[in-house]
Amino acid sequence: MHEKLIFEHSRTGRTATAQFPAAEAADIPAGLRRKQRPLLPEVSELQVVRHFTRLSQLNFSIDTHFYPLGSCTMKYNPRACNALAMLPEFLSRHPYAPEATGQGLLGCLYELQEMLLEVTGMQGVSLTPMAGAQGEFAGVAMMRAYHQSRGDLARVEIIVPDAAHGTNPATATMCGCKVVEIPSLPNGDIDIDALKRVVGPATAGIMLTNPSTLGVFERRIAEVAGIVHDAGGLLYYDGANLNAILGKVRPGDMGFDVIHMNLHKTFSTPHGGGGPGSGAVGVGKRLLPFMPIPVVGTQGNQYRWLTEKDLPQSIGRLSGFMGNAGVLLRAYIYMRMLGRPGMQRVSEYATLNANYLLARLKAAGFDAAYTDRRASHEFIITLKRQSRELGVSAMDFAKRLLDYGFHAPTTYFPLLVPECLLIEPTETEAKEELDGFVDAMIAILAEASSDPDKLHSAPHTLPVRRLDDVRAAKQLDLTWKPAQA
Amino acid sequence: MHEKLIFEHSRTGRTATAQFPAAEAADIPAGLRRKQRPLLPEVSELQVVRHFTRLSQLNFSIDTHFYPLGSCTMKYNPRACNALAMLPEFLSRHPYAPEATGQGLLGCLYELQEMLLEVTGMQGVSLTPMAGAQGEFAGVAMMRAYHQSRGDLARVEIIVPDAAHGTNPATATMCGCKVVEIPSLPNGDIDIDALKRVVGPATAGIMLTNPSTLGVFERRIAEVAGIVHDAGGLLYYDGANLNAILGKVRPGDMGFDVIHMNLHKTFSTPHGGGGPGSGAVGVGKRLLPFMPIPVVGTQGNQYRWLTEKDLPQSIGRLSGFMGNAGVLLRAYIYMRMLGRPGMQRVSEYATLNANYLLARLKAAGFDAAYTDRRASHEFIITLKRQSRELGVSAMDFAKRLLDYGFHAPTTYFPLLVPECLLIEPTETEAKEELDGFVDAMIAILAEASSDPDKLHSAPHTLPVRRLDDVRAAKQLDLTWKPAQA
Amino acid sequence: MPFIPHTDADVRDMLATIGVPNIDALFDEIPSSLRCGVLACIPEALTEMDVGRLMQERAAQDGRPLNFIGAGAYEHHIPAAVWSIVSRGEFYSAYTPYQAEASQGTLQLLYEYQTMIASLTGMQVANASLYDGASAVAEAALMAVRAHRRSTSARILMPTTLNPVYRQVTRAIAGNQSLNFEMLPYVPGSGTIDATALDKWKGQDVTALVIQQPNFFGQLEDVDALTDWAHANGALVIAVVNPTSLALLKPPGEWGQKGVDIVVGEGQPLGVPLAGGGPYIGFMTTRMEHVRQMPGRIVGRTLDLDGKPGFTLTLQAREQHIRRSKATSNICTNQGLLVTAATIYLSLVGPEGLERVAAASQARTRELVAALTKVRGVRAVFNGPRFHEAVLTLDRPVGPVLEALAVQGIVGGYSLAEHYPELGNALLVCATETRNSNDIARYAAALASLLS
Amino acid sequence: MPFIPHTDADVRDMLATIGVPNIDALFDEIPSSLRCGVLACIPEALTEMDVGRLMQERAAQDGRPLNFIGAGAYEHHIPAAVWSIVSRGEFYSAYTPYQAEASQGTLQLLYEYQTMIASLTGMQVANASLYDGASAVAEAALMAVRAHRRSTSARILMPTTLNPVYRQVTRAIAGNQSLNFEMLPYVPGSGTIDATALDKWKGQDVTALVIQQPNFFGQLEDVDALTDWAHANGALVIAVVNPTSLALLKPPGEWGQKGVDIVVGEGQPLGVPLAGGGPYIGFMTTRMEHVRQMPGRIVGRTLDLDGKPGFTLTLQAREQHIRRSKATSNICTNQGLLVTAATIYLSLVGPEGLERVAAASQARTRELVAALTKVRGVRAVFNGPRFHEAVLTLDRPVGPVLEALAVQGIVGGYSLAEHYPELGNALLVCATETRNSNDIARYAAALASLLS
Ligand SMILES: Cc1ncc(COP(=O)(O)O)c(C=O)c1O
Ligand SMILES: Cc1ncc(COP(=O)(O)O)c(C=O)c1O
Repeated sequence: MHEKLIFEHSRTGRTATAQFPAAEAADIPAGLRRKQRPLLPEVSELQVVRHFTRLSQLNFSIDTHFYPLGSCTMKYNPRACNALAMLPEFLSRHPYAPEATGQGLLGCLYELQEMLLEVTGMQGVSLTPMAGAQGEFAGVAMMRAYHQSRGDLARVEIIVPDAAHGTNPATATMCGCKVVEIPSLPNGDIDIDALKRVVGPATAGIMLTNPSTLGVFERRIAEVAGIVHDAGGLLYYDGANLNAILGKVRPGDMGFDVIHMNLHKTFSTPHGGGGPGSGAVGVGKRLLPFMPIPVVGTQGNQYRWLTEKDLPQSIGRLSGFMGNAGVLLRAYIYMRMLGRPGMQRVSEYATLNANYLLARLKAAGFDAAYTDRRASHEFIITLKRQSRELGVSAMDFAKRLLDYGFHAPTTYFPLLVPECLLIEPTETEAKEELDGFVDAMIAILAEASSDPDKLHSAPHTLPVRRLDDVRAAKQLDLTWKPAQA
Repeated sequence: MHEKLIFEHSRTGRTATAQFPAAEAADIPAGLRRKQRPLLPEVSELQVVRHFTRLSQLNFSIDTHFYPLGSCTMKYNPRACNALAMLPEFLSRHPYAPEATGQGLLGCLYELQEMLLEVTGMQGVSLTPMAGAQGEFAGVAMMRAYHQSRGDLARVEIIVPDAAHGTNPATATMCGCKVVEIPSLPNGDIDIDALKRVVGPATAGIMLTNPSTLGVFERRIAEVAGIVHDAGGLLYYDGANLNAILGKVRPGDMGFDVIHMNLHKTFSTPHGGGGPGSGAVGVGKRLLPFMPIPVVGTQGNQYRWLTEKDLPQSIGRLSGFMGNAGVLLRAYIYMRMLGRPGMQRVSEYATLNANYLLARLKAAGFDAAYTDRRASHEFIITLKRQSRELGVSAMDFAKRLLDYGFHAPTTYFPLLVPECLLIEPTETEAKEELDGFVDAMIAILAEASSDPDKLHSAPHTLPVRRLDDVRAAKQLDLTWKPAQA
Repeated sequence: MPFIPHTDADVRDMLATIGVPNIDALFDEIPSSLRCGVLACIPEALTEMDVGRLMQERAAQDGRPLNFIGAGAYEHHIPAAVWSIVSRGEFYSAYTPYQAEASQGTLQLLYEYQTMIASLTGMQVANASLYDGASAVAEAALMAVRAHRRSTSARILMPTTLNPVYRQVTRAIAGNQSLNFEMLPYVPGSGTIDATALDKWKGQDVTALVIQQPNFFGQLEDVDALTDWAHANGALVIAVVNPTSLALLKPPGEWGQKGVDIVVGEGQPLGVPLAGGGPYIGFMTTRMEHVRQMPGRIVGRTLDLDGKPGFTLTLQAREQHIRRSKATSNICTNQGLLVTAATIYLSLVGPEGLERVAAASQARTRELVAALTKVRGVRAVFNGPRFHEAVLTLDRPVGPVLEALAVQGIVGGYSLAEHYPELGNALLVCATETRNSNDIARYAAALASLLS
Repeated sequence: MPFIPHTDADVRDMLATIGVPNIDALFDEIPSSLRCGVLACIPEALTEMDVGRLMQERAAQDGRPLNFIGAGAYEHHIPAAVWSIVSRGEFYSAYTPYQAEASQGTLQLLYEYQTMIASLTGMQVANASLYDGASAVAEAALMAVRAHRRSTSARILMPTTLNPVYRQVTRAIAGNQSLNFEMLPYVPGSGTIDATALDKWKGQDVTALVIQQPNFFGQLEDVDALTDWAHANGALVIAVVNPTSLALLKPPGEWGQKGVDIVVGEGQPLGVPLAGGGPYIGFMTTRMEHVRQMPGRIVGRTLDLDGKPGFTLTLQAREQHIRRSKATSNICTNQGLLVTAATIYLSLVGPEGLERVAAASQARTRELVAALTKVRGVRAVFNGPRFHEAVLTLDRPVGPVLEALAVQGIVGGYSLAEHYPELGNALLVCATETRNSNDIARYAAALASLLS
């Protein structure tokens, strides 16, 4: 199926008049007026509906396909969360409307803060960051603010394991810090000796993901915490993998000073083709004064926003209003439906699914990157051997999986494992779905021997064959231009 | 794409527990209790969402494809109609809740009655019939009741042109009447002489569609009306084709005594994969006392339901409550968005599209069934010649059109035109879409010469190839049965 | 122009291709004497925004009172997933799957629905829907007359415990074909069919007996004995059932020795909102031997040219578009979209969920009856087992009490004054799983203060 | 289990395959000293039905007051088609289109969005979104520092007519990288940038000048002169714009002689509901020469193996997952779903519709100002052209008046007391096309009675 560009459906003078008000005179000085209309399509309402409905059908999504994209927690997004977060009263609320008219919404957010405190074991939560990366930013900025508030101005180094997600080092830079990378051991744990070598008076802190992005739990986490704290640094927890440990172990209890959570992962708000997300941050005692604002507080029996007046040392505001409120509502609703035992079940079944899938793939002849380790909620397969022996890459496997009706796992991340697939099935997938995925992997492995070209040229059954990324970057075509008449 | 049956996703003990209350004791005597659970799938919420989302993608629909199904008026269904008819207050209203709590809804329905009166030129409207066929039933039943109320008990014959939709004769039978069929002339008009021959003291009435299902306007309608009325019969208007004449000519003005309207056609409520519909009926003075109940009336400044007490001669109730209220709301909203000039535009552009498409197809070498006639909002192409010369049928064309991304027109109806396609583009399709359809027809005609098997075995690109209808009827498989263990 | 895509240039080109000077010329076959003028009573067009405000205002007028009526339409929880999928354009804006290959989504779903509803009722085959529960009873009566070859009386026994509106609708629809409807009284104490009254028809030609379970009063009938009586007497049995109740109650296919012959009912409780009375779903199931007498669409599984399974409309020779005046019914458009909702609903709740919904509804009604009958002047009318509805009487006329409750935002029940005057100030009340203890307490308190 | 499909049999089989006795064994690498107990503060699970009631109650608490605030978030009509398509699972539940071939729907839509937003702002290229308008200004400041190779001062001139929260956010985000923000005052009479104040930086190294049009007060700046001043002074220009206004106002790409260098803004007015503050859309466009300095995802059109056109993420070497600590930004997840809404919105209204929305909004605000300034004690503060926002002053403190209005269901405006104390009892009000004359009259009447 091919769908034209919406501009190709456009005809001069075509309008969807039910959708805008009658003509009215505008009062703009000539010099400030627009002369030429923008390049927006002139199409009918049916054309819009048909075009975007057809486009939507070109996507893989959780609602249509198994989507084991590692580090992204592509679990079922309950429809109730969307429906209830879109109740008209919530949708029509202006963020600056008086707090008295928003007690319902504020109450939900306050309770969400409380629940996140409980699952993380932290002392304070701010919901305002708009995605994981902004949560990271808030976290590192708070660490800096902490050191600066103590006059400890030399602490500008952020230690980051080599397996870390790209946002970690990028965030450190955005906060004006220097990134110090440390390696991982062959068993997936942090190289403690290397850590010891790099900590010191310049250490602002360390950013860790635990379970790490290698899909294994950092067993010596207490030791790591001790080393960093002893050196005067702080511990940052990248909460992208919270799904693995929900209700089992809490970052606060592991010694972390600050954490961001991807509510769009663990708490199942939509991924929306790229977003929105929410990167709520939790902090320990030391960072409480620095939380980004606004935060929901109480006064008497009313909820209200805490602002710079309440938190004068805050790192400030990160968004125009108060972050992605609608996403927060969805997370709140999800958590209320899971409830106490439901929290634990998330990590239990996510871990069960991952370990089962790993066991089956190993039995089928695939190589785990970390053989003797438990998988967390995700795990890594390396196709290094197949690549060497059969000349097929992890990318070839990924593309061929699409033909079998499965979204590909994350490829080529973490960067330190060659030809890797990072596979995260999540707890909401049924055993049969996992078995089907294993069957596909086995079939593709057979094809890799018998007919490797089938892999190289995959996918074969999608709207387009493999796309030329090099051409895309060299012959930049980033906007459509009308044909010259 | 193939999607398993939902039962094949089922596993004993699997549940979607967010969706039902906690266990509670039921109090049922043993003899009245169910022993074995019904065969409902045991699946997760994600499996349900994924299954039905995937199923939906296997459909052609207005929202995804041009759908020129003749006699069905597959026009754009504005999304606002759905959204606003589903406001929570409307959805949660119990039909027996006191009228005082339903003035908003009743007001809409009352105004809808008024608007339908205006566009039909009738004297009274009842909204209660739940589809066109039930509207027909109401109409014929009223005609019978009228004759009976006058003691004119011999009038049991309903005259129906041979081109009539199957529901017309079927309805007459359901009303206990006898069907008398009259032929059409080669130019598509009714055979007036034949009509004169059959009318008489047994004539209850005639059921007409105008423009007829042959896609042409019955020009001698006034004469037809005169003949039937003079014979003591009544005139029934099948309003399926109201889209053709909206705001141009009114059935009441043409002399009809009763009309049903398919609100799901002319007034664009959804077709829903087969329904729901709404077959509101309008009546002239003579049939006013017989309207099916309930009807919305006023009392002071309140709206209320008129029932048997108000209309003691009513043919009675046709539904458990008051018909398809939600469909009626959608029609109301649509009519309010069209407004006065919008009504006329419907018929103008529907007719323009049909005549344009007809002109282009004729130019491309296709045969119109009624060559020298204007198309109404639809028209008939006959492939009799191609069938004889090339051995391809109208069905082959229809199936091959699916491969080109167009839903097929209505095939083999009306029954009297051999190898026919009844084509109704509707006013909401753009010229390019019509041109694309013509291009496909031309391409298929070329294939019919060069490669007729391509047509015989079409479709080729859909989830299934051509299905064996004979097998379906002979080896009945109407419900899924679990494999015997 | 709202919803019309034509540009001026399009119109010019199209008119030129047709060879007419303007659009009006396309209407030249309509005698000019018949052409109508402006439709003065149609208001000016509103934008979507304005019609949106209008509808919001209308909706606000009606509000969302707390509802305690059932009487044939039941307020159950509808999972959010149901209508978010039902509203997908591919379901919403498709039509009857005449082109099977382009409609496999709808067709497979209907096949799944037929399987579920057949199993729920304990029968072998189901159709793809009728209009609603009431009209389905009429269709069942007509079908029984066709199916029962040995009966010539066209006599249908209808108990007064059958929903009175269903009785009216059945008369209005099937009455035109000279069916004879005879009434069967109920026992005042139990509110169930008076079995002794059946003696009157013993040995006579009766075409069919209709049994509603739970009956209109919410009471449970002795369906086994009634079914066996009918069969022994050579009559068919038409069961009218609430689909939710079938999670707990014996399915009609197992009533008596042989099970019933035709089952119909209102499918609304399965994921369809109350919506002021419709659109709902009429369902119908039967034994395989009667399948050719069924009205309505039926979907079958078959194979394609490659031998792959697929779905198609089948047994169309029963239908009006083929058989015309000899069709089993005139039904064409049915309630497809609502069937989509019901199928998704049943898949979400599954067998366990439906059971729990049914049990919770029964329990809530028990609680409601207990709370309301504590109010002075209120008492329960019938003994014996019931499902999730009950008849109460008040010590004064029901109408004004219901109106006073409505002012307080409570829809307190359905007055039986019109259809059952012999019951006095009777009121049919219902609570499903959606009513909680607070709701019930609120109703009881309001009623107590009104009756005090 | 809610959302978890595992049956007991599944769990047994899976544990056997893994070779562990129970699920808990899978957590054996977590030191037992770290394992936590029950999460006592998490309430028990609610069913969807119960959480539904809870949320309805919360929503009812908040109601739907009549809104007259803009201040960065605008209440426009959102066609019903927008969110019915946005909520489709294929858009809602997909993620960043890493596998281009399986994400052509999202990718083509983003390419269409980039085209629309670039054209609307008069620039050459756009990214696929940033978080919101405020953070987009911060990203623009950082980008300007990277893009302006000849400037070493990292000095950004920010007018006080720029949204004060945008200024705060920009400091909070970009401040960590040692940017210097210097303030530019406004002229008290016109509420626009004081051009004479620019003399202070004449000839100095200024990296960029930020200009908001319409500015925070709703007033129109002299963008041509300001842009030309900046360029003449060797500075880049960052425009902050309201996308609706661009249907009427000269696009930043045409400001002054050369057009601006970077454009950012809040995309919320394009089909995104107010929703209590988010999620919204940060948009950014620039000239082609700066494309490699842009933060965020960018989609490009390319060819597949068969030479067929298709879409893919491109220029990824700018991004964190490739460039890590040297990336243009740390942004990863963006506001994709909202961009979907904006693209559908812009397609529905088209160029003519957007113009009408803008003109109607301006007219309604004109009407609002006229009506409110008729109230004794209310006057407009600034002269000169404005778009759809205006600053008024009252004869008494604004806070209590707003609270009193809220009690009557009116959200009367945004108090400027905190950010612009020099304006006295000042209030920023706004009316879009969604406010009609009745609404305005209702507000004016309420205000009149409060101030009387
Ligand atoms: C480990 C890890 N850290 C951080 C992030 C960044 O989160 P976000 O994409 O919400 O900014 C991600 C998400 O992709 C992640 O997987
Ligand atoms: C001419 C004509 N009459 C009657 C009908 C019956 O209408 P419905 O399908 O709503 O019962 C139709 C619809 O298919 C029709 O096309």
